[in-house]
Amino acid sequence: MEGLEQLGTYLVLDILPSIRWFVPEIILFAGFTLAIFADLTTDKPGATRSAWVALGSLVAALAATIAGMGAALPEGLGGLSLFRGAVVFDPLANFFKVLFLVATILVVILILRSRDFGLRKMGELHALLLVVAAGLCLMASSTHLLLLYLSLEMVSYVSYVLVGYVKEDRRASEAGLKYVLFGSVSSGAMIFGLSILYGLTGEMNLTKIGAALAVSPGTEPAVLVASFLVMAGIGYKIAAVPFHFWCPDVYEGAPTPLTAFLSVAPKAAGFAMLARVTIHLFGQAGSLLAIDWPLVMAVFSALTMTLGNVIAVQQSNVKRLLAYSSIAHAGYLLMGLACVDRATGTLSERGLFGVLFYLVVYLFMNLGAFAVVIALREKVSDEEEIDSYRGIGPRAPLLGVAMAIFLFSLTGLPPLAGFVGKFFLFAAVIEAELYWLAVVGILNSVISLYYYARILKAMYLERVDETGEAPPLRLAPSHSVLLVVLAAPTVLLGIFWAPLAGLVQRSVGFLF
Amino acid sequence: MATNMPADMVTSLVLILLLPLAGFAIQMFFGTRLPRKGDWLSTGLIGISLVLGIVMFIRTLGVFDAGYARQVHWPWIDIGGFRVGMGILFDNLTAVMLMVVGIVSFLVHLFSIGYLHGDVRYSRYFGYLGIFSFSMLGLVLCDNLLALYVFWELVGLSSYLLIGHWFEKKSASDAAKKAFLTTRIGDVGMFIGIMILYAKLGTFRFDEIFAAVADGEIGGSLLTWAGVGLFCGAIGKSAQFPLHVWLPDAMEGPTPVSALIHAATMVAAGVYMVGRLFLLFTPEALLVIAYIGLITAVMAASIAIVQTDIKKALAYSTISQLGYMITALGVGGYTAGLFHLMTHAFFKALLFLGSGSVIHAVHSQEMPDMGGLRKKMPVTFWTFLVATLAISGVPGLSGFFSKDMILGASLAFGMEHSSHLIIFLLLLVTAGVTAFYMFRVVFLTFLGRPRDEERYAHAHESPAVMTIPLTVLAVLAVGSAWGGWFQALVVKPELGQYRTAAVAPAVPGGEHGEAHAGEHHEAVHDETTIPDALHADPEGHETHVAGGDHADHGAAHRAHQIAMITSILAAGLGILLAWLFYGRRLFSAETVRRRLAAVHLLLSKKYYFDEIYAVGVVGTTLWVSRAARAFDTHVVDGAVNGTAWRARGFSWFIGLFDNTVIDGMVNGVAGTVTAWGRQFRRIQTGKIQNYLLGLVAVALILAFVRLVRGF
Amino acid sequence: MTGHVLSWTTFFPLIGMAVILAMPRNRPNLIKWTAAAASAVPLVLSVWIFVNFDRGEAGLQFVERVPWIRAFNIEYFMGIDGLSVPMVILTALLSFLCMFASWNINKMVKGYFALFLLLETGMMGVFCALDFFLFFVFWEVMLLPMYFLIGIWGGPRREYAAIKFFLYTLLGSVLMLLSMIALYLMHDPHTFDMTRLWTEYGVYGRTFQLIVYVALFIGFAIKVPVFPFHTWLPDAHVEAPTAISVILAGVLLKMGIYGMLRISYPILPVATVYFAYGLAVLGVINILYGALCAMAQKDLKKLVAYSSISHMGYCLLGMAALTPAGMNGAVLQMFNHGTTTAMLFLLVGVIYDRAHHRDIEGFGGLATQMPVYTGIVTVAFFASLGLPGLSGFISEALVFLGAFPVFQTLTIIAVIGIVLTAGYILWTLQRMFLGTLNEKYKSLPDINGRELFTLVPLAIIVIVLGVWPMPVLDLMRRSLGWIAEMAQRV
Amino acid sequence: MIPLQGYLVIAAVLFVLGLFCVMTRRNAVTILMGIELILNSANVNFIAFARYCAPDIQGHVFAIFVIIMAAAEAAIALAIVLNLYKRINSIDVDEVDMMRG
Repeated sequence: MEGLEQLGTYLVLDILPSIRWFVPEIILFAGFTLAIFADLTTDKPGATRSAWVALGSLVAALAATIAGMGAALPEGLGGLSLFRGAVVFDPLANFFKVLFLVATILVVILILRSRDFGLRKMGELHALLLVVAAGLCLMASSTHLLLLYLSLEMVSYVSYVLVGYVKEDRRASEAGLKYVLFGSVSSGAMIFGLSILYGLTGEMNLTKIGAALAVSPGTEPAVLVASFLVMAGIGYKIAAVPFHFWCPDVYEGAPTPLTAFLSVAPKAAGFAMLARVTIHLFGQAGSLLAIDWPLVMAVFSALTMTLGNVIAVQQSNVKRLLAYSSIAHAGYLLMGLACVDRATGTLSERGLFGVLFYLVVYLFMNLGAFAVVIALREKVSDEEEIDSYRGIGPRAPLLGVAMAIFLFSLTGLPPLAGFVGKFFLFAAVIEAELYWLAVVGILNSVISLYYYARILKAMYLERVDETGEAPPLRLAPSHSVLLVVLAAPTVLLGIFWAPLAGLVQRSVGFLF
Repeated sequence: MATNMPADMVTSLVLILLLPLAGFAIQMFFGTRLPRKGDWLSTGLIGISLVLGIVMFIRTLGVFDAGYARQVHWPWIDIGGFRVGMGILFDNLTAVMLMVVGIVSFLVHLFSIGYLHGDVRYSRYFGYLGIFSFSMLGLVLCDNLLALYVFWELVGLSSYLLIGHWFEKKSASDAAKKAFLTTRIGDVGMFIGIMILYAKLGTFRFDEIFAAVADGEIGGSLLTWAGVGLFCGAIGKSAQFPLHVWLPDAMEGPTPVSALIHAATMVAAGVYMVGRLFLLFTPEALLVIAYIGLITAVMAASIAIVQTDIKKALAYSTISQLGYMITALGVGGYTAGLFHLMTHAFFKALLFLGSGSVIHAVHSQEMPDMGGLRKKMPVTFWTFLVATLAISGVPGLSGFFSKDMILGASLAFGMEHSSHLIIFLLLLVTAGVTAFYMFRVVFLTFLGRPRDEERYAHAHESPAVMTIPLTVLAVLAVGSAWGGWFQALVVKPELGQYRTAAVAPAVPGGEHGEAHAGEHHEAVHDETTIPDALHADPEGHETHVAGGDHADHGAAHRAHQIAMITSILAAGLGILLAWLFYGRRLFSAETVRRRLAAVHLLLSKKYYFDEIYAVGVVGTTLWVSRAARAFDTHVVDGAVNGTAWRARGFSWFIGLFDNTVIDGMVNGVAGTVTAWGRQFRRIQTGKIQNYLLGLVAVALILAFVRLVRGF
Repeated sequence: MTGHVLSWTTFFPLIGMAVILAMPRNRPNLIKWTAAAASAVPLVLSVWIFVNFDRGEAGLQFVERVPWIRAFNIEYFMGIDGLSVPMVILTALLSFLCMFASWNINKMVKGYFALFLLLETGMMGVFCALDFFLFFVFWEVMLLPMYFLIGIWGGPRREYAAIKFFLYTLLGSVLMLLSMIALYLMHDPHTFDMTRLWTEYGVYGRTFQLIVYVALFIGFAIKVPVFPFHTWLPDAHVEAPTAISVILAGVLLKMGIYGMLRISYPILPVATVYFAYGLAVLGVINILYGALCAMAQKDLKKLVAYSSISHMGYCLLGMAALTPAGMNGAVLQMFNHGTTTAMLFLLVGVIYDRAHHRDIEGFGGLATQMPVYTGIVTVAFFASLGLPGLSGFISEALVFLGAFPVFQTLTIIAVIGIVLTAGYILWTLQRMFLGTLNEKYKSLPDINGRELFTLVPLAIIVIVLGVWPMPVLDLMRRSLGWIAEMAQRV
Repeated sequence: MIPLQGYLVIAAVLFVLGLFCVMTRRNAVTILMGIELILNSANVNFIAFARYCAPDIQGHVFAIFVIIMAAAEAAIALAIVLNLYKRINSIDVDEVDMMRG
């Protein structure tokens, strides 16, 4: 295994040798084309052929990634820097790829069952989803300024189209417009930031930039402005406060399965990119503390959490409520990234561990909650108001119990997975001595209970008719399976999470 | 005192104690199913325990030793740092008290069979009598403070149950509640006293406490506070001033109950306690006891004069006589006080049962409805007359001996400390007043012309089951004091018996020059206000105390003579006045009442104690509790929205807070969160321009703060 | 079986829950009997524990230790000592009796009993857990079922009461979460194992101890409840169904104090001694404030709720004294209050089932109509009043005698509390039971067999412990002595 | 020749103008133009840095990519605006506030 040069713990490979490590993304792109062909070959409305192609390629990519994780790297090497330092192949990237692929698979299944899309041609939808998946994988692994921008834009542009996919729905197109405009401005700001970084160091690779910055004193103000602008781009993706304004309207307007997808996968990718930037760009000891990174991140986190929770309390529309709830969870995740290890001055290992762990747990419980919303849209009514959920609990026991598990896990109650995730985040915050942030965090958890419990109150506590029991709701078997598939890990990971902890530790350990 | 009680004595004493309890248990569960509803069972059980009591009493008479005492002690609670035992202490005083409680309780059981015939809760009544006897006997037998407190409260419980026997009447249930709560206030003081002693000495047992006092481990103001604390219990239970208000209301209970509890036994518990813990009280404490007793005696006697209800009159006379006993103990007349307790128990029980038989016959408690019943109810009349003679202190009867001893003790005390001579004088006056109001009752009920023809017509003598107890009590009222056996057996204890530490207590100023080797109470204090005459005992024939001081003997004897003469004079004067007013009607009570209208009103209104307490104590407590509830719901919780309670104008205290100022701490917090939510929600206007504006604005603010603070 | 007696006691109800969930919905009686059986087993096991518990041993017994998450050395560490045995027995007994008290639940029967068994597992777990993480998980597991049990089967304002209960307790427990993590991180090989937290208490600085103590205290104080945090209790009690308020008052209130004795006292000795006086003051406030509020209540259940606040005040006072008598008095008071209040709430349930209202003024003269019921009520009332001969008195006396040497004036003020308690209890007794019977209740049936079955065992315990308290005191005295001694290490 | 700072100033001015245009204009298409301005300001920056500070042509490549992406973005944005126009036959951004709160 020869490489061009050794960049930190990464071995830089030339273009051709890198292809071998780039298989998952290639499969996805192939899948994209296949899906379009599949769709062209049938004109039956509602045909699911393209869906199966999409699923096939996603599973193949997943298999490839897992195989890649197994491949033994030469000792001493943290990872490989492919295509001369553009993209990186390391346990962290692989972890996120697995996360994105699983999320996309689940969303495709959700789309199969949902009534949101009516009987229009679905081919493009599945194809675009594959492109987004590929884009997400790139976001997680790019360490080159250009790749950062390209992967972000790939995901964003496709998402704009997906949000506005249902052309007839006025709210969808309105959401699409808002998403486009807000997204473009943010990414524009990001590029401007990247240009400054490039200007300061003349390098495009994050690690090289980091090394150059450490050497050149007096660049702090410029770096600060640059990082703010980059933060604009990433902040928009993870919907952190002041960049969250698009989030509620887009989540409400977009078709529910896509809202679910947006609330999980791109947000995780945003965190992957943020982690990637902080690790590589500010890898050197003390560089984070120089720009007072913990305070900045902590303020962002506190703002995002509090705003998300406080407005969510006021919501009566379930999708908007889950939108603000996802903003709040972005706040909790930011807590992890605010933790800087006092000794080494770099991002604290426990913080990153907490973020990764929480993202996995968040994937299951959030998708679960959206799955219940979708199932209810099937059975009850298009109405998305909480009051329309009145008395559902007793009528659909599996649905009610699943929703209870997801919502209480989102609140962070043991013995569910949400608690363990929050536990790790709080442990990191306390270890990093950001006590005030920890207190803000727990108060937010308490506030969050109020609006999650409101949904359950509507489902269980409020009785629609005092007379007899309303007719029980029969769920479609695939919905039940899907709910169990999502609920099981939420509970299991709350009780026995050693394997997941091991996986996350392996994907984080090599950095520290 | 090691546990040196022989086995047979232990079994009989435990039997005496548990039989009434067994009666209670059986009555409670199976009472109604027993033939005659189980009255024979309860009476039988208390009878057996009385017989055993008599046997024990004869045993102590046989031994005839003032210092005779047997004790047995078992461990009860042992948790390392805290050890408590239960035990029985049997000495002469206990023997006498067993006799008193046994006899009166048994006779009341008998009397109740007749009096409560056909009552709706007949068996439960006898059950309650059972648990009362058990608690009273327990109180008398126990050997430590904690057990004393336990039985103390159980006696309170039984009096609550018995007073509230006819709970359909609101006045009865009110009286029961009032009795329990008033005595409970006294019990608070008592428990504080127990806590002080336990905290200092680490034990509850009487003998160990006396030993500690003797060794000087505890003294001065702390011991005084403990003494006063314990005495609070007595104030509550023995209806002394200021906690006496419950006893007159307790007359709501059936008359046999009044006889048993509110005349003979329970109210005497306070006196018994002061007697049992006599060595504990420092001179200052004794002084407090004396004056509380005095005030009670005088006040109660004055009220008794104007009472029209026969039971209320007897109730106030009981309070007055209790005041007598407490004063006696206060001035150091240990034997005198307890002797009066015994004699009073008999003749006061007789008076109550007598009044019960009258009420049973006339079906009214108001004396104006009675009159001239002598011919209709001869036995009741003669027994009632005997009791009245006894209580008035007519020579020869039991009352005379005990009351005379008290007057003698108070006179001796008065002669020693001239400033306290007033005690003797007031007691003397009270003796006269007692004679006056007792004979007033006799004249109004039994002599003179019947005032209510219809009631008089069908008045009849009570059945045998009621008259037998009367006659027995009459005999006791007359003869119980003869032979001076009591004075010989029940003698004032001396600290010396309990001193364990070999060395004399490290008391500044050392032994008093002229005092004999005999240890004196006040040896423990240096600057006592009362020189050591305290121990002088008017009876003069301190046969047993080692080395009584002969010099004072003469003074005590002289005081005794004067007291006897003056008491006979006072009694005679009282009887004469009563005869003049109500016998020969030479002076008309009516004119006196009109001329002294103000005084009469004051007395008939019982010095307005009830009204003061109703407004003062009860009123303020209820107001504070309503304020606490309002505070809880509105300020701490804010559950009720503002308008509701302002509209009701609940109370000025809450009215001060406008609900916009305080929305309740708890719901206020929840309120602020939702308020924020409404504000933040408005910035999400849905317009793209505002979003971008928001983005840039917040970004700029953060950047600006960061730049200014950062570099 | 006997090897893992604690695990069986804790998790058998969970098995029962699973069985009930599998049952058909239309067989309520079958469900009820299975639930009763599922809660009978822990009762039998707890009696077995009571018999086999070594009174002489102050340390932990029946210990079960299995690594749960090795990476963060979190262990499944269960064990009990003198402090937890009475609580385990109380939980098992009350849960078993409450099964029968909820016999006339007719709505969503399966859900009710499943949640109830889950609640029992949560409670039992709290008293047996010795790993702080495990303790916290069990602590929170209790919240879920309680929310639904109050929320679905409660009275008219059940939603408000349920969410208020949940928010309060959650606020307390998240503060506990922070303290738990802070303690976890302070130790070199990070650990949750309480025994190591006890022994290596030297690791914490003074200010650290004070801050963590306050955070933990707020968490536990909300559960006790202590004065400013108590406003959830009356609402939760009034709206909860009978069986649930019995469990709420009988067991859940004790967890606050159990938590402080198990965690705050041994781990943070400097802070414990520092705040002892403050705790005593709060205890006295609880006593008087609870009694005063109770006196002004119109609703019988609210009155009993406030009386619970008053009674828990005694525990606080006893605990703050740190003397053997005080500590033993506090824990005995927890047990006695558990049995007495359980009786009171069951009795309120009995009268509510018949008259369908709980307004004290609305009744009158019930003694003539329902003599047996009145008898049991009198026993329960006088036990909570602290009448000697019943269990209430022993624990109150121990608390006072234990606290007096340490806080003279406070104890004297507290003793006044017994008069206030007597006041409101006798007043209620008079308004409801004495006086003339109003015609509306001419036909009220007296107490029936099932209700008697739930009440008589408790009455027997109250009377027996009043006369001979050693069986329970013997259990706890060595462990409490050990905790008191640990709490006073410098 | 023009010093580097000149270009940077122009880029910064372009950036601010773009931002200002986006925030104030009500017409969706005009906002898109504003976005183009922002992107082009970044381009100016890249080219300037590539010319003055960087040894290689990475900066220029980046600029080209930005131009391409700008075109793609314009296409998508205009498609969405067109679709919206069909719905509410107006492209006034302020009317697009059905979803709020």
